[in-house]
Amino acid sequence: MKLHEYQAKNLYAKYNIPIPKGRIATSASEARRLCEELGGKVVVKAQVLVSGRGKAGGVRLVKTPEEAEEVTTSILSMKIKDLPVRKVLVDEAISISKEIYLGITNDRAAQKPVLIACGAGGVDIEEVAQKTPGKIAKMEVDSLLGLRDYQIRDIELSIDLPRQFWRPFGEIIYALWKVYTDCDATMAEINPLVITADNHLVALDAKIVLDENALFRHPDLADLRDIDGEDWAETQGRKFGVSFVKMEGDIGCMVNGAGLAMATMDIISHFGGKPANFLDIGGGASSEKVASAIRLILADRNVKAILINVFGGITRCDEVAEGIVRACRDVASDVPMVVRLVGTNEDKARQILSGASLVYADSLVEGAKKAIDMVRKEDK
Amino acid sequence: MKLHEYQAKNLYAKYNIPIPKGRIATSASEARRLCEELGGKVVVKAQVLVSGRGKAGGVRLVKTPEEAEEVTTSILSMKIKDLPVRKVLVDEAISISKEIYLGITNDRAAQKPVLIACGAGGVDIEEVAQKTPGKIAKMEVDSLLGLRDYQIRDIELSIDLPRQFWRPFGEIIYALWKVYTDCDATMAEINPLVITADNHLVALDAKIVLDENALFRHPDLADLRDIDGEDWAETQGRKFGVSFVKMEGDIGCMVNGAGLAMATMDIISHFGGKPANFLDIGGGASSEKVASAIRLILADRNVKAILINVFGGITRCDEVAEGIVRACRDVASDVPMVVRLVGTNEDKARQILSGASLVYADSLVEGAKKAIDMVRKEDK
Amino acid sequence: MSILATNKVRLLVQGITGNEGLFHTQQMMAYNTNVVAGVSPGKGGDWVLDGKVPVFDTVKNAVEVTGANASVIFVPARYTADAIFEAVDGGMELVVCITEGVPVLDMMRVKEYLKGKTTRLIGPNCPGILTPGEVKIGIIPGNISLPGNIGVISRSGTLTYEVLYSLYKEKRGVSTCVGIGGDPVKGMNFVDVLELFEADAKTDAVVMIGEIGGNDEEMAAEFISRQMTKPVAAFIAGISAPPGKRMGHAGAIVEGRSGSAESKIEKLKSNGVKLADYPEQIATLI
Amino acid sequence: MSILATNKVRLLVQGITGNEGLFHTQQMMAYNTNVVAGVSPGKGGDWVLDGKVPVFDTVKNAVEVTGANASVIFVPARYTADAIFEAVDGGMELVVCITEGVPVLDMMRVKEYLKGKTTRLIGPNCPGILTPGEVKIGIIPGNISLPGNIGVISRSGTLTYEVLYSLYKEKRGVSTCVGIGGDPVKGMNFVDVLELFEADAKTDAVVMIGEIGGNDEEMAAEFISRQMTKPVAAFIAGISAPPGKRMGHAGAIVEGRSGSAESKIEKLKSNGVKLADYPEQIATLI
Repeated sequence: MKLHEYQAKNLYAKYNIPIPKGRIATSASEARRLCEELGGKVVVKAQVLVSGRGKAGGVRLVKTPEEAEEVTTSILSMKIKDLPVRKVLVDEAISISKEIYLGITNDRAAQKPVLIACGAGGVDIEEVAQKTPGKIAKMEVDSLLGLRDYQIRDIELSIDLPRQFWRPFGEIIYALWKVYTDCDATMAEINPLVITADNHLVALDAKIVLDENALFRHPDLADLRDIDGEDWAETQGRKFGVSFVKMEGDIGCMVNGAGLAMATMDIISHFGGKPANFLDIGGGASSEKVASAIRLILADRNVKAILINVFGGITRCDEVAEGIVRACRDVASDVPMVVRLVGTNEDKARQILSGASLVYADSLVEGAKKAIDMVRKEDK
Repeated sequence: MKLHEYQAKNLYAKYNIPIPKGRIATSASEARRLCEELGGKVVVKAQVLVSGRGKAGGVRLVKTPEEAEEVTTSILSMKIKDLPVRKVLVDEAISISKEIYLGITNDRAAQKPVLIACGAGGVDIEEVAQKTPGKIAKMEVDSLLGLRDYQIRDIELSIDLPRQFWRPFGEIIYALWKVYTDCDATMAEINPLVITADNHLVALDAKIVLDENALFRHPDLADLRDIDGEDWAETQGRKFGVSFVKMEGDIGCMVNGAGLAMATMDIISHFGGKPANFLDIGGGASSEKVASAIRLILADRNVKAILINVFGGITRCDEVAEGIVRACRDVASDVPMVVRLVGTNEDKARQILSGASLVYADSLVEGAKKAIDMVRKEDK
Repeated sequence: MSILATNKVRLLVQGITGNEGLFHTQQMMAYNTNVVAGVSPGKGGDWVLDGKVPVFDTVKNAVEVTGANASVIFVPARYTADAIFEAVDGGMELVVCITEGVPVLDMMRVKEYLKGKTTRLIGPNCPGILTPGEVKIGIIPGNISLPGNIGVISRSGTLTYEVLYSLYKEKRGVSTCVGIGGDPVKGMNFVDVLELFEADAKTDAVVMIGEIGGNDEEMAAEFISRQMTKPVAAFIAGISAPPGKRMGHAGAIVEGRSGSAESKIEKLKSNGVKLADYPEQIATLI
Repeated sequence: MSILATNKVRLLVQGITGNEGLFHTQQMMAYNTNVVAGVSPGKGGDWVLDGKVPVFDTVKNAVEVTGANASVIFVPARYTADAIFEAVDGGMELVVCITEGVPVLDMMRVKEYLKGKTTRLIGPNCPGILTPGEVKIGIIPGNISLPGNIGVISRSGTLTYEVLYSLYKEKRGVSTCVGIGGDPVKGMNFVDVLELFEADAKTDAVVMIGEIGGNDEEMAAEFISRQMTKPVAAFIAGISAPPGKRMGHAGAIVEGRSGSAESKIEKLKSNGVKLADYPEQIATLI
């Protein structure tokens, strides 16, 4: 689960990481007032849960309250990668003498947390990482032992940080480590962490991704979820307990298991079709969940056919069948469906579906081909 | 560093371990008032930093305020193993249905913390441990991972604790573990932990020993040291930064290093003498420290000769020699001294001591024999 | 005997009294797996499945009484790390963790704890192990596989079944199928299991089922080219998946260009592995 | 080459800029020990001892530049655990920790962390290692020992010197002297070092210096009877010491009757070890 920049900054501030003075605004007039309060020179930053807002014009330096109002009006009317901007963060402007990158994430290869720092922070950090990987300092941390002081010193040495900043920088690294472990983050980042013109360290931007699996330990953080700021279909999917990602095609898919769901999309693509979504109903789905999933697929007007592919293990095919029947009854739709059901209670499922107007498939290949044919017929 | 029972109980209470209602009293009238407040039936417990107070009559159940006053008068006039009793703890009396032993300490063999429990707690626990070791449950804990829930369940199973008490008992074990680690204890004990007649768990007694080496992390706990309640000479020794233990003999010893100090005592005993003390001046002692150590030895009127044995490595023999000269100047004493100095700056030391009326020895054996001879002469 | 487990295993089920634990214990026993005990804190002394399996409060206790040497875990995610630690402390040689949704920080701690210990961990979030006709530890359906000489390793759940089923339809037998799970931090990975298959006399070829994310498949490709003498065929799911939601710059810096289906497929192909375009094709490649 | 270290060692001194660190570095270098670097956080870039030894901020940095493979630690007690972790992470083969007063909980954590790692730790609160005429890592005076064939292990500091000196006076040479330190939780113990002496071609007999407390000597006695072919002579200090201040019942339960000088002497004697009545006697026993 991603947090907004302002939420992440509030969290960092609790751990004594210095952040710029700033507040959130949901209207242009509010932004104008905040700009006055903060002394006139501020940065107005769109709060959206995708990256690339800077390049999209969602971050603007302004010098007067009037300008703040004007810019905020424009930002609040933007969509960035399909997501509407509903809030802006108004931060005091800071004179920067140096930008540092600092982040902690889970390194899958090492199976450990890894601390990353670079003396050349900012938006081009990934380019730096690719072109001059030697400039990036990485430090794996033993999660039982925790981050130790000497590891921080090693990082500071590696990025050639002038010694006068070792102490405050070390405190920030340690605080970020605490945020990362205390909050079960999978990623906690400060980019840039700046050295100001008067030699202070300030976290100018903040990014945190929390481990969805660990939210049960953090009800307060779970409450920070901004449903309005997320993709609608994904939010719906989470509500029903299914994993959903919208795509650009026209064949809706409903599958049990993430790997099989991807394979189903792959096979549609392989034979020339275009999947409209990724949808994993998980293991042991109820008929109700199945029905909700189908309704979610049908909410996408591009969908011209649906391919249901279920390999019943924990999941019972008869439950899936009942869900299909229920969805067909509830939603008035003429989108054709191809159904492939194998495994637990497969025979019972066939019986339940015997009355419905569905196309059956015995194999995944057959199912994919039939769905593609339907779309082609439709297109004619 | 040992804490008093009442100090340990206060600490336990901070970690939500249930303790009896009770308060400290330093006079009989105070104890009487506390007894009234607590409803009449109380236990009056001598607060001394040695064990065996129960057998010495330092723990008494009383039924009236008058009796409390009387008993307290008597306890406050006692000495237990040479230590005067200056305070009593007045605790409400508890009806006991079962006594449990619970403790955590460092297991040298395992090099780990070990949790110990027994369904038969109380004063005879060590006898239980020797006669029926099977009744004692032990659980080693990984100090990086910490105590885990299943280990607590294993302990509960091992001592056949009725399941109704698993939850509260588990919470107490976990709290004791927190005390042990948070406070750098080397031992934290509840004996007995009782199940009351109405099925509650209460820590009836409490014992904590803190790691002297870790007190720098716990200034608040270091302040709990009760200097009046300790052996005078040990306290003095700590003040000067030397390790001192009084014994029953007549040959005072001053040595650098604990092992060599013990070996010096052993060799005195081996040749028929009796050491008056253990005294380790540590490594790199200053002349001032040496002088203080000699004064401490001379404070014991039984001392009839002193054997100084220093093997200079970090410790410089000339510093030691200057300390000896200084002590001889400051204290008017006719106790004879045998000096054996080897190692760093040995020659310089001999020069410094050339004027003093001392007996020299080249080896430890020679030194011990000469000191024994001196005492024998004295005794004639 | 194939790899990891035999019918001599003395299996313990952690979380045996839950719905899933109970159902799959029944299934494993129906497959003649030697389930000797269950663990469910607070329920020690009970017996489940018509009095066939005794339940204990702790792993230690279960081991003392039944001599269990392997464990399969069905406990809820919030208790899973503790269950794994308990299994390791209990001396299990093999731990198969089925539970999904385990916090990644918990798993990183588990991995540190496992260092220097002899316990082998499969999972979490995995379907477990099936040696057709002999033993089943986990939830892989038993009726879609025949005994044979093909080793199967998969990061996926139902996709594994799909591949097993396609082998089954072609009457191709399997030595052992190991579902290692798709979580970012987990027990054994592709390389660990490939090593076992390479050494296993009953296995003549290996099928590997991967998916996007991480660089396990890339590591496997290198291992195959360096150490494997047996042929390997693979399917990688996710070539048409939307670009992963990367975790900030940090994820990009750590993972670099690896992780995409293209990267994995290319790396595997260039190291001599035959790639299937879709799951059912795999039976034709070995 | 005797045990643990040779004159090929590339030694790092952690805490080199402190009084003790600096003094003993000088002493070690005077003994021709190959000191390649020092570590002192915040002082990286300095040079000490007339520009002979470069100082680094971290062990990692020192290793990168100088290839150090062993470390001796003189840092204050409150930073010692961190210094050991750093040395282990820095890949040191041998760490000798001189510092005394390290909290026991810190050392228990160190011991857990060392599991499964190859680093050998000596100490803390120990005088270190001396291979007469070859190499000195620590603070054992170099001028009271001759090269020879007797291995010496000791839990004590100055008592070790006493024994070395008595061997010296009898012209008996020493292969290596290892002061393992007297702390309750420490790196290598008697058994670990006895094992090395048993395997060392340069060592023909071993002198062991123990003291009251713990059961290291008892374990050593068992090891000697089971595994040692070389003769062992011992001195145990503390037979006339006051009865130990036991830590509550817990200490008594854990340690039982072991720990006293009598227990140790009896156990060693009954396993074929010759016991000295006083330190100077030991030279006559081997």
